Amino acid sequence: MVLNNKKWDEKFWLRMREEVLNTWHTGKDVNLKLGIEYHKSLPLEKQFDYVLKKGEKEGKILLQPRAGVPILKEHIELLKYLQENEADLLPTTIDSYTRQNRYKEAQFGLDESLKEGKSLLNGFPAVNYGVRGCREIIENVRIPVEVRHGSPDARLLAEITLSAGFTSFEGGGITYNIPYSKDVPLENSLLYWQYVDYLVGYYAENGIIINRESFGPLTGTLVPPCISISIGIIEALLAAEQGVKSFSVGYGEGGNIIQDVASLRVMKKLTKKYLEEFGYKDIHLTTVLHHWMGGFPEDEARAFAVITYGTIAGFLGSVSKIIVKTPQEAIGIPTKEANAQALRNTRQTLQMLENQYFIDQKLVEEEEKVIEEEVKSILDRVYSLGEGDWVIGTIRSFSAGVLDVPFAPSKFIHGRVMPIRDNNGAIRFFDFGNLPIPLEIKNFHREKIEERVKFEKRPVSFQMVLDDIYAISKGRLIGRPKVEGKR
Amino acid sequence: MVLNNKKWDEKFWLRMREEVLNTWHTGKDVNLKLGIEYHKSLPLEKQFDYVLKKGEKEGKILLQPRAGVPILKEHIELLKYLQENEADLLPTTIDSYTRQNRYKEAQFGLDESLKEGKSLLNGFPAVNYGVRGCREIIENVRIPVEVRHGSPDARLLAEITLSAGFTSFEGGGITYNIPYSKDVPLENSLLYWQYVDYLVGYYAENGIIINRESFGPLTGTLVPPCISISIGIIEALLAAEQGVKSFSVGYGEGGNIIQDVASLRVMKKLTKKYLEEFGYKDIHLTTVLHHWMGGFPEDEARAFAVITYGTIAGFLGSVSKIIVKTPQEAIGIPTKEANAQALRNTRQTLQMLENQYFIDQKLVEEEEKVIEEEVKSILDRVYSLGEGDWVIGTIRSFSAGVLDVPFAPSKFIHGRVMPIRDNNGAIRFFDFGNLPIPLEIKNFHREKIEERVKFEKRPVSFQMVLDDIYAISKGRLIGRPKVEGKR
Amino acid sequence: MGEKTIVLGVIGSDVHAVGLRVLDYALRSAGFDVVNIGVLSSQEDFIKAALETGARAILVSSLYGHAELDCQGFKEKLIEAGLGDILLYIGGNLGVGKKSWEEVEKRFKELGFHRVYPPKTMPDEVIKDLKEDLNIG
Amino acid sequence: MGEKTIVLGVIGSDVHAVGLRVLDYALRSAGFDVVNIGVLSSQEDFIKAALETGARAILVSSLYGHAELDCQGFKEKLIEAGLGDILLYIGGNLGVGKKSWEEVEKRFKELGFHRVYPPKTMPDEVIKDLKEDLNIG
Ligand code: B12
Ligand code: B12
Repeated sequence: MVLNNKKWDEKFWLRMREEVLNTWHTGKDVNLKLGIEYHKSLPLEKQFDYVLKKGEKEGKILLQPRAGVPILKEHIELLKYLQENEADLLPTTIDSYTRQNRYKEAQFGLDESLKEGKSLLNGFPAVNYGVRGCREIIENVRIPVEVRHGSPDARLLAEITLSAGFTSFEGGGITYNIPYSKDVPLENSLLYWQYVDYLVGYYAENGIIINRESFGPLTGTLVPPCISISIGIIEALLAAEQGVKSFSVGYGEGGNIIQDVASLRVMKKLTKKYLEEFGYKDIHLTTVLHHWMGGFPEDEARAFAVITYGTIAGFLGSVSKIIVKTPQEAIGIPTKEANAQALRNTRQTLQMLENQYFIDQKLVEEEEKVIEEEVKSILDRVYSLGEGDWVIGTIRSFSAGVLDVPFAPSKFIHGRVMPIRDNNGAIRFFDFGNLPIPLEIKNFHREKIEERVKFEKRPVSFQMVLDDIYAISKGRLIGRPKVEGKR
Repeated sequence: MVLNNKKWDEKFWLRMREEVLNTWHTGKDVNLKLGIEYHKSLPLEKQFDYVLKKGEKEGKILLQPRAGVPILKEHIELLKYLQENEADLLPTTIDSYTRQNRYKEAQFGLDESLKEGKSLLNGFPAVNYGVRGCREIIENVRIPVEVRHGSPDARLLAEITLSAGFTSFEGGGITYNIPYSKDVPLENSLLYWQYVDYLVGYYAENGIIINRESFGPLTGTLVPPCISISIGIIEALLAAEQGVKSFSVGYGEGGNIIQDVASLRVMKKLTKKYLEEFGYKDIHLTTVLHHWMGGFPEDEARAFAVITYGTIAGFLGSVSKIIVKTPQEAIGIPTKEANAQALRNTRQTLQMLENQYFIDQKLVEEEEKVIEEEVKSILDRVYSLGEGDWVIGTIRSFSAGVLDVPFAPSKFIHGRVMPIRDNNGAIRFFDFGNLPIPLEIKNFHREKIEERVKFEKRPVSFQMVLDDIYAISKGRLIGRPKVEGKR
Repeated sequence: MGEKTIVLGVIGSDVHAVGLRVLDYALRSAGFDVVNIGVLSSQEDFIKAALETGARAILVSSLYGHAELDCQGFKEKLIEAGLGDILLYIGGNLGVGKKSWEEVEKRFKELGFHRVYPPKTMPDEVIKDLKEDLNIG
Repeated sequence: MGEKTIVLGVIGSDVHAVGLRVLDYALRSAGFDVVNIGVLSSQEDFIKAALETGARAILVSSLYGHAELDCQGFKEKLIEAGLGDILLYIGGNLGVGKKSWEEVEKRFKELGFHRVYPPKTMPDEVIKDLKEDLNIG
């Protein structure tokens, strides 16, 4: 079979499906028909896409935490607690062994956790629990639940959780590979995710709308907007081709409010445009802001500032939902209380901002223009490299550096782009790698960086990038050099 | 002697001074000459006005907490802790008995506090400690300290604390009377505060610049901007006449960011204008934002949101300093840790906002115009009622309702103005009382309120005002009615 | 005066006027005859008002942290004035700083208050309690 | 290879790459010969790299919370491979959730690590320790 951007043949899918369901014993219990029936029995309030639409109608930005613990009972308690504390949408974050399909290690971690009565896994091992265990989650909460993970190959995870009644599934062949793997070729992950999208499409054909979400933040660390937006659009196109009908594009807060708002707007506008242009006209498209995804301050009071601060961009960018960080981000997996604190903090901020659209439209539009041109020029090249096929274009683009992600562990990318903040904290390119950015815009980046160079009286260097990586965790947006004699 | 806005005669002052120093035994130890000498020996870093200027030069917004406990040693520990936790300027908040000149009760509270080893007073009883005790504070910290209180009659307090080396003194004949007293006539408080201003002027003549600050927030509860700005300007003029050379006008956050930024700008611009117009050209003028001064949410996570949110207006309004609230505001006098948390939260926010002036100038300017006209029209009337004398004008204006403060306890005001939030959360007038607001602007307020009436489908009423009073403490800016069936 | 007369005020050197305003409005709306003596009221002010109006309850508000000091001996004075049986509530921010609520409540019950309310009490609550304690429908 | 060779990597199924990048840069700048085996490295990967390069220290990074599981038996394997004496550091976010640091440190010392670093350790610190432990000027 050739890997390309064509809707799969059902037979091909069914054959692969057999294999997939056999990779772990819980696969046997997956039954598509029963799964679909179960979904049909779900009240509207438990359906992700319905709640997203309701939020849009009411002009309410929905809040979703991250949360997942290995012991089922505790996981359910956790989710119930969060739904009583301002969560509109629930997550189930999957542990890292499961993400890498290491179900045996996940089982060991789960057994040890049960034995020691404490969490030794960093998430919920859904595959090990199988359909029955997972469904207990859905049964015990009253709002929708999404699977959040980071797996290049989530085929079995998707089969099990969707059959169990989860109504949203995060990830994509790019966004859950490049930041989450070292040596999984894109050819593989794209194929695996076509499988997942096809599965979601299959549900859709049977009247069940499952939301699919792309993981916008990538490495969470100074990712220039054009990169995550371009990749989000590609994943939307790929999903749509396999029959997905509800799709969310995501964006990790950068920190400069103008740039973030501009990015959110461009992301929505262009994703819509590309979807329509390529013939996918019935997709329900939504947008997501992730609170700052890079290194957090350890101090909770400072972390709260980072959280509230991030909420502003989400509000001004009119996203559909915000995925909240917690005051314990720098420390470790948050307690349920910390998670609830973050939700309440975010809700308070949003409700104080009600109706306040005070951002300078002109400044936003200027930035929008830049980002829009960048994205278009990247996507044009991807499309032409793929000779009209987005899947092929994606693979060729990453190997040519036309698509690239800073700080990513994957060895299948160039890894040459290097971001840096300008003097207002916006994320610019210190090194463009092979990204096809128009010369004029390259010069714009250089000028912006030059302002900072002049202000800080030091040349651009990797040290400056390092300072930016640490900056927020040390109390500021821009990694300013230490000044002698100043505290 | 007739009370008017004329610089006092030294002899008159000296005569009154004798009386004042005799109201409590610690008054005897005040020695002007020694006080001035002590100030001369202070390093620049301990001088309030110097640090304010340094902040302006560096473009750094200074942070100041509120803090005061009855036991000297603990108070010093507290201040030292705060100066290590992002405070640029220190406070000494005075207890409420001292504020009302009830030194005997303060002494009882102090003695009981010492006996029981816990704070039974809500602040530091500076008068009871006298010059020597107060100076220990100055000796033990390395940054400037301001006296913060709420006394209609702070003459003795000023004599003692300034002589001890405090370099800033908050209050004014209006702002420390109307919200802080029930039956002190303005005639008295204005006279008492002329005394304090004259004293500060006396120091100035001897080369010692002491900062004076007006208490902008008044009752802290939905105070329309034109009211606090008008009063701040009057207090600046009165202080300047008595020889004050460094003056800060303050403003309590209202909650609508556009309106707050506009207010801060108008406050600075008009205070400068009036000072110059009336011949006070050598005043160093600075501005202050107080984080939201009304009822806070009890939940600390929500309170943090209110704090961070307020910082934005201070930043965008380019104030000289922010007086921070704490996450324990709704609960009680904050622990030192809570105070430090608030400082770190505020610093983090400011440093993330560095260089980001993203507010819509046009929207701000529109709001500025409204506020400016309101203030001018109020002050015009005050001036004409006073027949060219600001002190007389102030007294007559309050008794005519030309000046008024919502929710204030004083019986010497009309107390008829009633604020209400519009549909964007800006504070408007539901009842103008006797304020001389031009008709056109009155209509503007009414239109704005009408938008809310339409949106909420309920008439304007005191219930709506009540909802606004509670709103922030219950999680939002605007007091929306409860909707049946909604959580 | 009648069955539904209550005295309301803020005790001591406390000037917090907003809560008082809110309570006044809510109690009146609920049909009580409110004698609002305002902020900065002494123990004597409360007693005088209660005697003059034949009130059935005294509602003391204190926000600023000195409630404990301000209420010392209040009950004794009430008894002296023949008001030993009058219903006595207190609410606001009763301690200085963050204390356990149990501790605070206990302290003020010892001082003779029948009911003690934590910060952020909504008027509905006290109205319900008043009606119950005063046997009003 | 020489005196200053150290092996650096992220253990287990952990993909956190940013800290590694920073450490790599800082250690190189400080004169070390860094053998960076990247993220998602197994115990065997570390041992192989150390054997091949004659490294004097192994720096294990783990952010994602599974460090304890991933490091079980590591010391034993090192001893088996004749690397019983190699200097062994670990750093990152070592527990799942908020735990007392003392507890975490103790646990990893039991697992055979010579030094254990809390989150947000700055590279300077580990460079200083390395120089000290390896007796490098
Ligand atoms: C960016 C980030 C991500 C990115 C990583 C992108 C990438 N490929 O690199 C993404 C979004 C992909 C991600 C994914 C996940 N993450 Co993550 N992530 C972070 C985050 C926000 C910042 C990490 C970072 O880059 N810091 C900046 C660098 C410079 O600092 P550093 O990594 O801490 O390293 C420094 C020091 O720690 C030290 N150091 C590190 N190692 C060593 C070793 C030695 C020997 C020494 C001396 C020093 C040392 O030196 C470094 C330089 O100063 C942290 C939280 C935080 N710190 O704020 C969470 C965090 C590490 N992630 C966490 C988790 C759980 C995950 C996930 C499992 C997802 C989830 N449950 O939500 C997945 C894991 C996927 C996997 N298989 O590994 C948890 C770990 C929990 C725990 N230990 O209890 C954290 C703490 C967040 C949290 N509070 O829940 N993450
Ligand atoms: C607004 C405000 C002010 C304004 C008051 C303006 C005015 N004249 O009214 C100003 C700025 C002037 C002010 C001054 C001071 N304040 Co003040 N203030 C507040 C604040 C922010 C809101 C109070 C308010 O209006 N709430 C809204 C109303 C509707 O609610 P409420 O007052 O709580 O009342 C409700 C309930 O408590 C209850 N209730 C109240 N009384 C009673 C009585 C009964 C019987 C019942 C049943 C119910 C009940 O019902 C009311 C309606 O729902 C509070 C903190 C907070 N709550 O967020 C601090 C607070 C009350 N203030 C405090 C202090 C210490 C002061 C000062 C001493 C200054 C200082 N140290 O900084 C001075 C005191 C001056 C004086 N002599 O009294 C402290 C008290 C500390 C403590 N108890 O431990 C608080 C808690 C702030 C803090 N955390 O430090 N303050």
